[in-house]
Amino acid sequence: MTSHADVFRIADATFGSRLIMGTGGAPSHEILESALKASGTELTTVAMRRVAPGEAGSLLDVITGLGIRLLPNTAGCFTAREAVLTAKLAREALQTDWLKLEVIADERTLLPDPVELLDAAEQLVDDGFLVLPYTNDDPVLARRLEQLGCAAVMPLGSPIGTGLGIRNPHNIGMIVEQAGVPVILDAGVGTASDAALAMELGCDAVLLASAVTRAQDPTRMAEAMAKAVEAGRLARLAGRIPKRFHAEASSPMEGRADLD
Amino acid sequence: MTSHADVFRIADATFGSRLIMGTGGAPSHEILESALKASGTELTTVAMRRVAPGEAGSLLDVITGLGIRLLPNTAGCFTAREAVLTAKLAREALQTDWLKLEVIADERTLLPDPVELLDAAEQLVDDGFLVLPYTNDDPVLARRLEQLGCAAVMPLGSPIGTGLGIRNPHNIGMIVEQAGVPVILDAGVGTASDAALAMELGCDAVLLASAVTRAQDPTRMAEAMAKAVEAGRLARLAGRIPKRFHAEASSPMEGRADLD
Amino acid sequence: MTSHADVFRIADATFGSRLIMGTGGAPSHEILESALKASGTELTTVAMRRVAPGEAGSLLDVITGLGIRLLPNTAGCFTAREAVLTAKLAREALQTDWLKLEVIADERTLLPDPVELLDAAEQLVDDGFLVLPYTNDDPVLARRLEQLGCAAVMPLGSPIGTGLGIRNPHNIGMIVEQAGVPVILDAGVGTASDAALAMELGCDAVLLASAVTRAQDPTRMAEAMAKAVEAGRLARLAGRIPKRFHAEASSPMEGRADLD
Amino acid sequence: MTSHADVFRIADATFGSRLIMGTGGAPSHEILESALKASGTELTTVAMRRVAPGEAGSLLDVITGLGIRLLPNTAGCFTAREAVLTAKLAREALQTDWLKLEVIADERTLLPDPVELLDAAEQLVDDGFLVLPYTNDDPVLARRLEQLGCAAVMPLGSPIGTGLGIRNPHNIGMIVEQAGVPVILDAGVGTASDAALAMELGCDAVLLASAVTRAQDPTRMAEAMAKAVEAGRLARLAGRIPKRFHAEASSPMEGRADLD
Amino acid sequence: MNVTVNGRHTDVASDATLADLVAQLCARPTGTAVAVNGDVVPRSAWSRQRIADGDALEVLAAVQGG
Amino acid sequence: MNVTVNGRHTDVASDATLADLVAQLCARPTGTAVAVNGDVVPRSAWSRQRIADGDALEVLAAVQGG
Amino acid sequence: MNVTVNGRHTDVASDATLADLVAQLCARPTGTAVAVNGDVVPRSAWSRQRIADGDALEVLAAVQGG
Amino acid sequence: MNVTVNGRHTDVASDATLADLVAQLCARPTGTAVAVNGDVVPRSAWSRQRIADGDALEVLAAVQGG
Repeated sequence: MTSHADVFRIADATFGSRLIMGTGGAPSHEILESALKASGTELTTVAMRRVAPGEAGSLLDVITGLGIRLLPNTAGCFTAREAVLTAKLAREALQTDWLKLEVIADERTLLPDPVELLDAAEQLVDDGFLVLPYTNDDPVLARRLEQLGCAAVMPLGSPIGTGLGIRNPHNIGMIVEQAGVPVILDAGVGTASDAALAMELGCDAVLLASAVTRAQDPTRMAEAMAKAVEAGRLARLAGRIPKRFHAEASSPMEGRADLD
Repeated sequence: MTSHADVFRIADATFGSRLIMGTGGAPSHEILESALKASGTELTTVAMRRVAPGEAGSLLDVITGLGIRLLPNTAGCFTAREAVLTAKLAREALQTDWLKLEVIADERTLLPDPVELLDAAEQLVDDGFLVLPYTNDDPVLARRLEQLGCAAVMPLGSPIGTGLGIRNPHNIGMIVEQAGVPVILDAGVGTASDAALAMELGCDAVLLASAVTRAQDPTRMAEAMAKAVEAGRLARLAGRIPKRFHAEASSPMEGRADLD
Repeated sequence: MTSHADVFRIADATFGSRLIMGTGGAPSHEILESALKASGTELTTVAMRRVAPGEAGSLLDVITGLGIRLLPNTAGCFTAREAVLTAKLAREALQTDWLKLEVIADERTLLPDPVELLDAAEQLVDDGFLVLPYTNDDPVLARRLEQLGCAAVMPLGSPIGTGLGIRNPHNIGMIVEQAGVPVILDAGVGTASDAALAMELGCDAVLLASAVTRAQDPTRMAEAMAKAVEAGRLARLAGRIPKRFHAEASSPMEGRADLD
Repeated sequence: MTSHADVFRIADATFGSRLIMGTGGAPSHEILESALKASGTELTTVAMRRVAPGEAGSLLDVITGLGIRLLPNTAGCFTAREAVLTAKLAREALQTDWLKLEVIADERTLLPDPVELLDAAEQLVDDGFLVLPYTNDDPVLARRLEQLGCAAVMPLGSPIGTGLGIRNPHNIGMIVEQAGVPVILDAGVGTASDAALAMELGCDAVLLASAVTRAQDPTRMAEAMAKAVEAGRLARLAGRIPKRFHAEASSPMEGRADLD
Repeated sequence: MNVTVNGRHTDVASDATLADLVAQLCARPTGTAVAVNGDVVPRSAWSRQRIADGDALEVLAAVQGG
Repeated sequence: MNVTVNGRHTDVASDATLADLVAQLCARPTGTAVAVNGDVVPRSAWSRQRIADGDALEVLAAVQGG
Repeated sequence: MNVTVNGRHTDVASDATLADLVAQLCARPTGTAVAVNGDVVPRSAWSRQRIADGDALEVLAAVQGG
Repeated sequence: MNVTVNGRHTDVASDATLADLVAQLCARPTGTAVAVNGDVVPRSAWSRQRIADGDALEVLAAVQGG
């Protein structure tokens, strides 16, 4: 079937699913497990926090039990220094050099800080991390991150948790047009059509969490997102019809009976 | 699995698929057959035209071979009189009283003529047809069609063949809010996210043809549309997160290490 | 100055202003008078209601005092019969055969009922009224109203009082493209850019009330709308630059100094 | 009259007009002069290029003849170094320390380079320039520029010369919400409603060039933009009506006659 | 004599004309119109036309609207 | 005998039935319908019904559409 | 001996190692990492490394996020 | 004496000043600025400053832009 042959690559790793589902925001590990399963994701994010007895272990059990690859993030870091140290702790704790790099400017917008982000990305690439940076939708910043050696760029559709979808498809289109590494839409997805649109714009994958974990029925929404990402990818590959101002008949106008 | 229990009803008939794919615009019967199969549709439209030896038979063979129910249309009719006679011919030819009622005002917009449409709908309902009217996105006209006894209402997203998607989601939302019969988005879909959006707005199904048959790869686009409709339906049922102006973290802000 | 030569015609009447401001929703006659003056409108709507002593007189005093032409409406009528009788009462009361024809389908959407609207329009045109029908944004209904002899067509941008602006610019564009009488955008305008957009789409005028009368500062909003309508009209006449996907420099790239 | 009291301030300078019109793209000095006059602008941009005998002088004559303040830019600079030197040459040539700072990343998008832009802004502020930076629509970059001491921030609506208007009103809204210096929408405006929208979003002014100089009738478009900026500003101050999903009558439903 | 005026039952003198009624209802007749049993009566006829028992009258005027 | 079939003037045998005509036009009659002078004639009647001089006949079948 | 663990002042035995501390804090050490005074200490070194008076320790593990 | 002016190799008199050069290039010096080897030279210094062999000069003026 068309979609199966179409694997998604980050560096040397390949994935059958182009949906990356984060673990943030789930009301319980049970619901998270059910949603992760329904999403079909093969890569999921976790954050690093001070140990709270009992918790941590079971989360990793859920993820590894499902055979999903871990992608630790640096969520909540405001400086390159914090992000780099958090990344090293994550690598030590989880034995992976994959990293979702997040360096935010403030808690209200949770938008990335371009300067700290570039600084952290450079240090971490040099230190051998496989860096997947959460960035804004600026094509120039995306290009600089790629030039620093990031394995992908992950522009936002809209701020984290807003569910506003893709506010600026034109920028995402420009990023896709120029990118030499995978483009992963990260943050802002609110519903299935947002995820489909991201893929139609040419993104290679979609990363989301709240849209699923905070939905009224997370498992069903996870299933929706899985199908939406496949749908958008297939539509991109299938080559959509052009947009026209005027109508074009799908039934032939010739051969109509004379019935008046 | 969630989606399977969720059957789609028109009158007494039930369908597993909420995608209705028309046959118009396909470059060949072979491609049409492949696309219909990939779409998973269980209901498809045909037009009635003066016999062109050989053709007709094989088209019906394709459709019946796939076990798909026939929905003849009155495409190309400009008056109630033409539409009613065409409907009767279709019923006689195809032995079905199901009908996609189309009464257009002109060839440039292919938009429905409200007055002729209502007139034809009334006559055909009285004559025992199961009438599925192609209508514009006016909630008032949709309500009148329902009051006349139509088995569903099929508002357009945008004019036939334009691929402009849903130009007025607000109207579609109002139609869904008031409707007591199924709402089927008909016409205007250009790509997968359009179909998903239709379902997220609360439509019960999506009817499309050109978006698939005129795509560069019709079979792949048919598969895309099938998944998009399921995705949008699941998202509607799952209950999306609300839209917010400001961000909301998906990773906890508490428990962060002190690393500065 | 460009804008002054550009008069707006309805039938044989000419207007210097392309903003038609209705009187509905104003908190007081004083505020209404101030807003009407600031709007520069030369045509304003009133409704016909059972006499409430004192009130009526002073409203007409305000309007005639400003030298503004009266345009009675049939607001609140649900049938052609009600609308026609209301129109005749308005003609008798206000000694004008100008009429804003409004026949609504229900109180929740206040959307026009196409069937009753056409019926009323035909009767009133035959009875010598100058009919300005409030209609939805369906190009076909607009054409039928023009064919019946209406002096203009007045499609909505969005439902009355919603402030949602122009939900379907594509339809308004199609109406303008085909119309042989003035197109007046009526209902839905929420702010100045909505009014400007209407004119850029090719509308001949804009009719609004709530957007001004219910604004926090009605007089200032009236002034805003006056300028917005002029701005949109001038922009339409001036011929905007085409939209481009990629950038185009406004400063020359040649002749730059070699400073690196 | 409301609008006149409402002066626009940059540092200690005040302006009666909130439209800043650049000189780029005009087909001739005559047309430029006519358009500048019609725009009512009190501040205009120029670029610095290698002398081409005759030209330069007359351009300055046009601008100073109209009593418009000069705002030299660093258009075409790709590095902080180029921009700083160009700024110093502009200051020497035009005897002003006002500067529109532009540091672009590439010729295809003409988007600002965040890193070089911040570097140049810091150097120029330290050197006593009044810096007005052309930036993207990232609220974080805008905040950093303000923190460096820029006298205003000038986010783009869309890339220079595209005429795509404001692609991301949400970002512009966030920038306005947080800004302690004037926010001037710079680049992307295509037509009058774009300029009005910018002001409605809370921008303090609009800077544009191509939208006027490359319009079919630059003078008329300049007039359109002048009115659009005033309209949008007034609408912002007047307090628009809220958006509603359902309709709200502007004519009273009470007191209707019983005519059926 | 019992009539209905703008939906309200009203008692009017047996020889009352439309002009009398309108005068009662509003200071100035300008800008008002009258329908009797669903038919418009031109102002010119108000002083002549007597009100009949059981008449349904609608007296309308312009108000803010639209 | 001159008739119009799908808009074309055609000569048919004087004793021709609808069944004969349809057989001429298409290999299989399934999926076709016939209107004579604007009225639908059910398939069951084709073999009985003779074509009359000057008849306007429409013979339709399903094609790709909608 | 007074140290700071995850921001809290804690008293630990004078000969305590990182391994001892982590064992106290969580059932299983898997998925945890430790920083002492801002430097990461690999798990392999935990059993050797003694905690010093006044050390600031951060012990982190994976939680739901992103 | 060979110098580069606005990217072009140019021959100037050995005792030429910046003032001389600018005068050659444009009717009026107003609105122009000069950089020699990457440093801005204020107009006040033009008449004093002699051009040296091999100098790279940029002479700029305002044009339509932005």
